[in-house]
Amino acid sequence: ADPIKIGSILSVTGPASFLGEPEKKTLEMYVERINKEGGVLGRKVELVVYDDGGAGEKASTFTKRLIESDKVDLLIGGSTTATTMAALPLAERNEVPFISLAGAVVIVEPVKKWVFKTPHTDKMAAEKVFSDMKKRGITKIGMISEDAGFGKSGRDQSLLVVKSYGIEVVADEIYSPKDPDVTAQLTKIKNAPGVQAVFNFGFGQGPAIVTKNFKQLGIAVPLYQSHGVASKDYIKLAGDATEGVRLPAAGLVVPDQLPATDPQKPVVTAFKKDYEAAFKSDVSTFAGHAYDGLQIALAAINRARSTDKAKVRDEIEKTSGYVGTGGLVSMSPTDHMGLSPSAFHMVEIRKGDWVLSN
Amino acid sequence: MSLLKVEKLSKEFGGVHAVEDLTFTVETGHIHSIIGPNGAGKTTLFNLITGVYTPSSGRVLFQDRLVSGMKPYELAALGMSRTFQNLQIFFNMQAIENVMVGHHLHLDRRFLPSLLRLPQVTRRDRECRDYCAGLMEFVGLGKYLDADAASMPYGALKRLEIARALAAQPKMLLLDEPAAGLNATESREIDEVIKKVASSGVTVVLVEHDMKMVMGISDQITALDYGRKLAEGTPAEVRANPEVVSAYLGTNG
Amino acid sequence: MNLMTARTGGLAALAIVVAVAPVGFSNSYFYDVGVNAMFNAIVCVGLNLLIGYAGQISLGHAGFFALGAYGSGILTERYGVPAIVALTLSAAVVGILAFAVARPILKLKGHYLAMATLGIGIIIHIVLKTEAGITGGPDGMSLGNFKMLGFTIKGDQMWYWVTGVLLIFAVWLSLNLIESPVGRALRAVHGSEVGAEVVGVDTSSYKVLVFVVSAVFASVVGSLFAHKNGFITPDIGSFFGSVHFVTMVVLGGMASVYGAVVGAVILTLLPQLLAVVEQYEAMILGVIMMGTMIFMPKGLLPSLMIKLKSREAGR
Amino acid sequence: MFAAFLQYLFSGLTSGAIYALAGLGFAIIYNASHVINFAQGEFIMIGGMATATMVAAGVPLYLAIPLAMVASMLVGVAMEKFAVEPARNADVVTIIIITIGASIFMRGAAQIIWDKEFHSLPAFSGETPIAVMGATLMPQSLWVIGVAAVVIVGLWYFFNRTMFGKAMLGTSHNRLAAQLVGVAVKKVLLASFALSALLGAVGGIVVTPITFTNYEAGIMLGLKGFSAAVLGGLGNGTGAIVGGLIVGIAEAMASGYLSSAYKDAIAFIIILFVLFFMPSGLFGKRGTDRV
Amino acid sequence: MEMGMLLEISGLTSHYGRIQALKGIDVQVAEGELVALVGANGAGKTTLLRCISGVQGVTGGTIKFAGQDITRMAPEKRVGLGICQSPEGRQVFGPMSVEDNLRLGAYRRQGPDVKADMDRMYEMFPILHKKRDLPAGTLSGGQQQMLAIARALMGNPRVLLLDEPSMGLAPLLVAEIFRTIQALKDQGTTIFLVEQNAYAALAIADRGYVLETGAVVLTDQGSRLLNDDKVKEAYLGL
Ligand SMILES: Nc1ncnc2c1ncn2[C@@H]1O[C@H](COP(=O)(O)OP(=O)(O)OP(=O)(O)O)[C@@H](O)[C@H]1O
Ligand SMILES: Nc1ncnc2c1ncn2[C@@H]1O[C@H](COP(=O)(O)OP(=O)(O)OP(=O)(O)O)[C@@H](O)[C@H]1O
Ligand SMILES: CC(C)C[C@H](N)C(=O)O
Ligand SMILES: [Mg+2]
Ligand SMILES: [Mg+2]
Repeated sequence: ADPIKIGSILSVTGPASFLGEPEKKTLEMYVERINKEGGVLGRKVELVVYDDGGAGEKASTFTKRLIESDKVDLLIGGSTTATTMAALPLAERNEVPFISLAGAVVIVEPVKKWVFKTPHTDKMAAEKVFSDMKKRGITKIGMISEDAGFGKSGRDQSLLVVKSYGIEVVADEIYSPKDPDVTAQLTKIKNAPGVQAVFNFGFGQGPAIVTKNFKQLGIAVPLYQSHGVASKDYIKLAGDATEGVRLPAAGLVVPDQLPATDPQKPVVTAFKKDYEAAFKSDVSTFAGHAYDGLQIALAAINRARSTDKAKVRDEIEKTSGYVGTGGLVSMSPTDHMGLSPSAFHMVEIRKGDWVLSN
Repeated sequence: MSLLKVEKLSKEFGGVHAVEDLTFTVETGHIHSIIGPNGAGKTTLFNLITGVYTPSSGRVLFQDRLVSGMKPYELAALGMSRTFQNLQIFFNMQAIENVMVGHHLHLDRRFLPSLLRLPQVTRRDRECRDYCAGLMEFVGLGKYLDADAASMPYGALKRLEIARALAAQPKMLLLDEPAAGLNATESREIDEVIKKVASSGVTVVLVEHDMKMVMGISDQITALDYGRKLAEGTPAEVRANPEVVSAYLGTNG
Repeated sequence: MNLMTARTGGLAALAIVVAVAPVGFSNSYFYDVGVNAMFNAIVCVGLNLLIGYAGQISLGHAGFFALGAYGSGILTERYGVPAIVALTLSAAVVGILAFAVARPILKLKGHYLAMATLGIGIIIHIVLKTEAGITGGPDGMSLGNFKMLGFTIKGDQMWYWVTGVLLIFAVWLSLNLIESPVGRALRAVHGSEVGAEVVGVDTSSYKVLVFVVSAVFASVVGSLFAHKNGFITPDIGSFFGSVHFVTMVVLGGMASVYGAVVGAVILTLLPQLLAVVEQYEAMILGVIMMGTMIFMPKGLLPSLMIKLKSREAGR
Repeated sequence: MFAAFLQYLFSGLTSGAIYALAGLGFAIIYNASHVINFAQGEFIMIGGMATATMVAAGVPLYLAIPLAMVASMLVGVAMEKFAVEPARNADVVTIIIITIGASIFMRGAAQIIWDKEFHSLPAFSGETPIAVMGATLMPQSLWVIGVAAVVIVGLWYFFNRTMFGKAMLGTSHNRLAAQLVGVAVKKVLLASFALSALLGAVGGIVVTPITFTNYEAGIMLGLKGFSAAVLGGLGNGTGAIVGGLIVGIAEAMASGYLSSAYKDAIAFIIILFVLFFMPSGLFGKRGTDRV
Repeated sequence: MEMGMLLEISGLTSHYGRIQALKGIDVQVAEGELVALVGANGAGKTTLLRCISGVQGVTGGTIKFAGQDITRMAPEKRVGLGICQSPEGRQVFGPMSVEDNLRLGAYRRQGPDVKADMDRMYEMFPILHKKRDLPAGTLSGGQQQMLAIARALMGNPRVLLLDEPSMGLAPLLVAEIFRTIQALKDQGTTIFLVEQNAYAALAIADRGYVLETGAVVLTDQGSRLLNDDKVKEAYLGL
């Protein structure tokens, strides 16, 4: 039989390459494994990946290519919100199921018929952080975020929801992903009256530099990061300065600390083991997003017993109780992500490792 | 009537007085030569007159109009045109195109008609090409009609500058060492060119170290030294001036 | 006479290539790539007037491209302005902006000019990224089809033909200009500014003129691109975009209208061709760029022409 | 409030010194050929990546550093030999496009040879911030400033006091004349690439503990370095330093007192402003061409 | 050829793309000789000098210097052998100081006599001394010409190639330059002189060559050429 064709646009190079790279590796590893095990519906799975370098325009052309030339049955990808948004209209117009790996909530709100996503939204991350702050009695915070897509959208979402937690943002600073030093911004935050915590939204080396500079300035309040730093690389780069940093993260980063009753435990433990054995590098939650996307897609194809696009779409929407690396996923016609806030755990970094903190 | 008046003109470069308090006039229709030792300020004077430099002080009047401070292209529109001692050829163009640029002011150079290639633009341009070919023949560049400027020898480039300046159809033509790089026979050809230009009513201001040329064709000569006027008069007068002889000509000049 | 035939011949050849290329297009993805190639080609034809003919470098033209795109996006989406009006208004604004910055900027030479134009491009990029309230920020903004007089340009095929006609028109305009006294003056500016000035060429005005013209070219294409793609991000105005345009011009051949087209087409197609070699893409692209410039230092088209000519003469 | 000001200043000095060091790398090749080497940032990246990965693999730092410097130099030499030298008669713009091609190639190669992750190096003199009147500075920033200072003195000496340096300058001003006085222009160009690459590597090594590095790190450093070099006046060492510091301090002050979102834009506005009044940068040579 | 020939050029051809600029040139210059080369614009004089210095591609024939074949030798090595040129169009290092220009003229030499030579140059052209710290590009045309000649002399040439050294010089200096050339010759320097001032050149030259469209059409003793009717008409304006 013809293979099942999965198309993927990922930011394998460029500023978001540390999202796209693990995503690509993950997809390739599991597709290979699934084929070894006989494929899906008795058909082989074929993966076609194009690197968009993080550019929306390239993402759009490559998506067209996947749909028109490669005639894929389903799309996974869009490592970033911008590339996802660029590809999204094509999926809608051509009626191809599309599972995005990007964070921003605009991807699934309002709901688009053919578009789904696996990562937690930036809004959820913000809510998780703010409720943790609220619990600890924090009412005034400083925000610092990077001016690229993820940080910018995270900041905007944070500002939208922060009020409802009774928290006031008294400083709101921006940095560029490649700035060598952000002590100026942090000094401004430090000097803002009454700051009780600082929240950084960003990924890549930026948050590591923020963390180091934070320590350098001896700022004595807690530092919160977003789920954008939920990879060991962050701890490696910022070193000791990460001590005490708190962030929302999927269970994947702390598989051993999950209670035995947690249904996620076996899934994340196995994924972490597979990934780290195959690539000799630490697993990141981004790799997990790709894993979840692939599993959801293949499960839906299995249930649809065909690659008929409409049927597959319907089955993805019916995904229910799927246990993934990101949490429990139950989608519905009004929720194309299907993760509940409980999918996030609050973790704290202690002695260079993640520690579950609730 | 005098076409050009230079009054108390000075130019200083960080302490060097290249031209200092210089006053002289050029009569319409004359061939007026400027001579003087190397570094006397002749080229600087040309640059001041044609607007390439702005004077430190003093003024320049062209057709009794104050022109110091004006841009070179404005002066070109008033009827000044020149050649350069350090060649300013458009090496990215053909020889004949260099000359055609010289005719720029006399062409339809409005933007929209050019963009739309209206017939009158192309017609005028074709005529211009023929006219410029004629000028090239006139200065002795007949065999370079199809040449790229970049492939021409030095002497030919000097002539090309003359043709380009002529294409502007100036009232006053300033030539900075037109015979440099030409041998005696070739210089005599340029003599003829200059004389013909002058007899057509164009005033010529000439800087040249070829005394045979200068003494042979000038109506009037101004000699400079250290930026100041050393002597002035007819060729015979200047040649006999002992200061000019000792500063510039030498005994066997 | 000779000129006439070379001219009409060239335009006819371009028209034939545009018309015949779709024979090999098996689906709309090919049309899409074709349209992008021609968009880039039009920008490069304009940019080549500035870089190739007038000899003034610009590392900021992606900024003008992005302004055109966002101008159209914002005006049509947020204010309901008809697409053609939005395109025109954006082009006018870009033209005015280019005019305003041109005079001081174009006094600079060489790398200093490159720096200044780079700065302008980057400032535009930062504004587009930061003013999220209007532009949608780094995540970009969506916009609708290009509607004009009750007629909608949609679908890659229709875009292909519209862009093809525009490309031919742009090439025609550009050829007209450079073969006119204005174009000759521009090339003279490249050769020697003083030399041009003393025969009456107002060099700074010409530089400003060509800067504005090339910026408007970029803006118009930016507007069309935005409608065609339906989604734009500030990154279309990034420094890389500008470098990319310049690379196309130089690779294809400076001071060659068709060279700019060839350069644009090649550099648009290459990433599509190289996508299959995955991680080696960058290395191969780099080698191709270096190799082309080493073996064809005047750019693809002019160098090929010289080789052809000398072969003919050799016979 | 003075403490805050001082902190902004330190922040600017740290970034500025990094930009300056990157900017200095442009001077040598520029002074030999008037070419802006767009791959200069990649030399910085190679220095940083090579050192960081070797250290991670267990090579001691004192060994990794010279090895990385040699590696970077070899890359510079290869680039000159195989990409620039064959095009030596081409326009400056053509050669610049070659350097862009080379930079793309090097990034592509780096991502294969190494990886796409970020790497760091331990700070040379520890991570204890130095406190000055309520503000703090990391010791590594002093390393960057110090290295930049040494490099500028070295460059000054090279171009003003050695015949080889003068021959290099002469080659850029007039290649034909340089050949006619006996300068081996091919060797000069080769040496200029080797030296630039070396300098880039040194820069990459000292800044990595602060900024980290990955295969794309050269892009930003190259861009900011280019800005610094042009602002200061191309080819001039002092200029690159002053230019870098101005850009860095402008960004920090803009973040501190105006808007951190627009700090890069503000830095570029300052550059534009300076260029309007000083078209050859702060310390650049004025044009001397006469007609 | 026989002993004593310092520079021997035989069958030399050179092209600019498809255009052949030199069509088989045979020229010899003996040790200590002053040889003049005259020809109209475009005859190929500059091209020939550039071939000798190695900065212009040779497509055929050979150049021998002191018996050694240097046809393919790198230009800087030729300077090392003592082949120094004052090029057409002066070609000074514009932004560099006058003194640095002179120093670079001695690039291939070391030692204390460089300083002495520089002083000699300043003595010969006092204006250069006055302007020694200024960028060479700010000099007047004639001053730059002096600099170009002085720079070539700084190389301590065994054979000096001069491409129109009198161009742009005031009459007094032209006379001075020709005296200097004469003096150099008297000191034993071999000189190959391209001049448009054919009269002065042939007057001091031992021998002369007349070049027309890339080929030698006439060669003889300098004084004899001066009296040649064809030469008179074509080059001396008589
Ligand atoms: N831009 C400048 N900067 C500094 N000095 C200058 C500049 N321009 C000219 N000078 C000086 O002014 C003096 C006059 O130079 P100018 O070129 O006018 O002389 P000239 O009479 O044309 O000489 P020549 O016959 O050699 O061409 C010279 O000493 C020259 O060095
Ligand atoms: N760069 C070039 N490209 C093509 N042809 C050239 C080039 N340079 C010189 N030529 C041609 O080579 C021939 C010889 O030129 P060359 O410069 O040697 O003449 P020359 O005798 O020195 O003349 P002049 O007295 O004017 O200096 C000429 O026909 C010229 O057109
Ligand atoms: C950290 C990740 C969830 C980032 C996300 N993929 C985005 O860029 O939108
Ligand atoms: Mg002069
Ligand atoms: Mg010559």
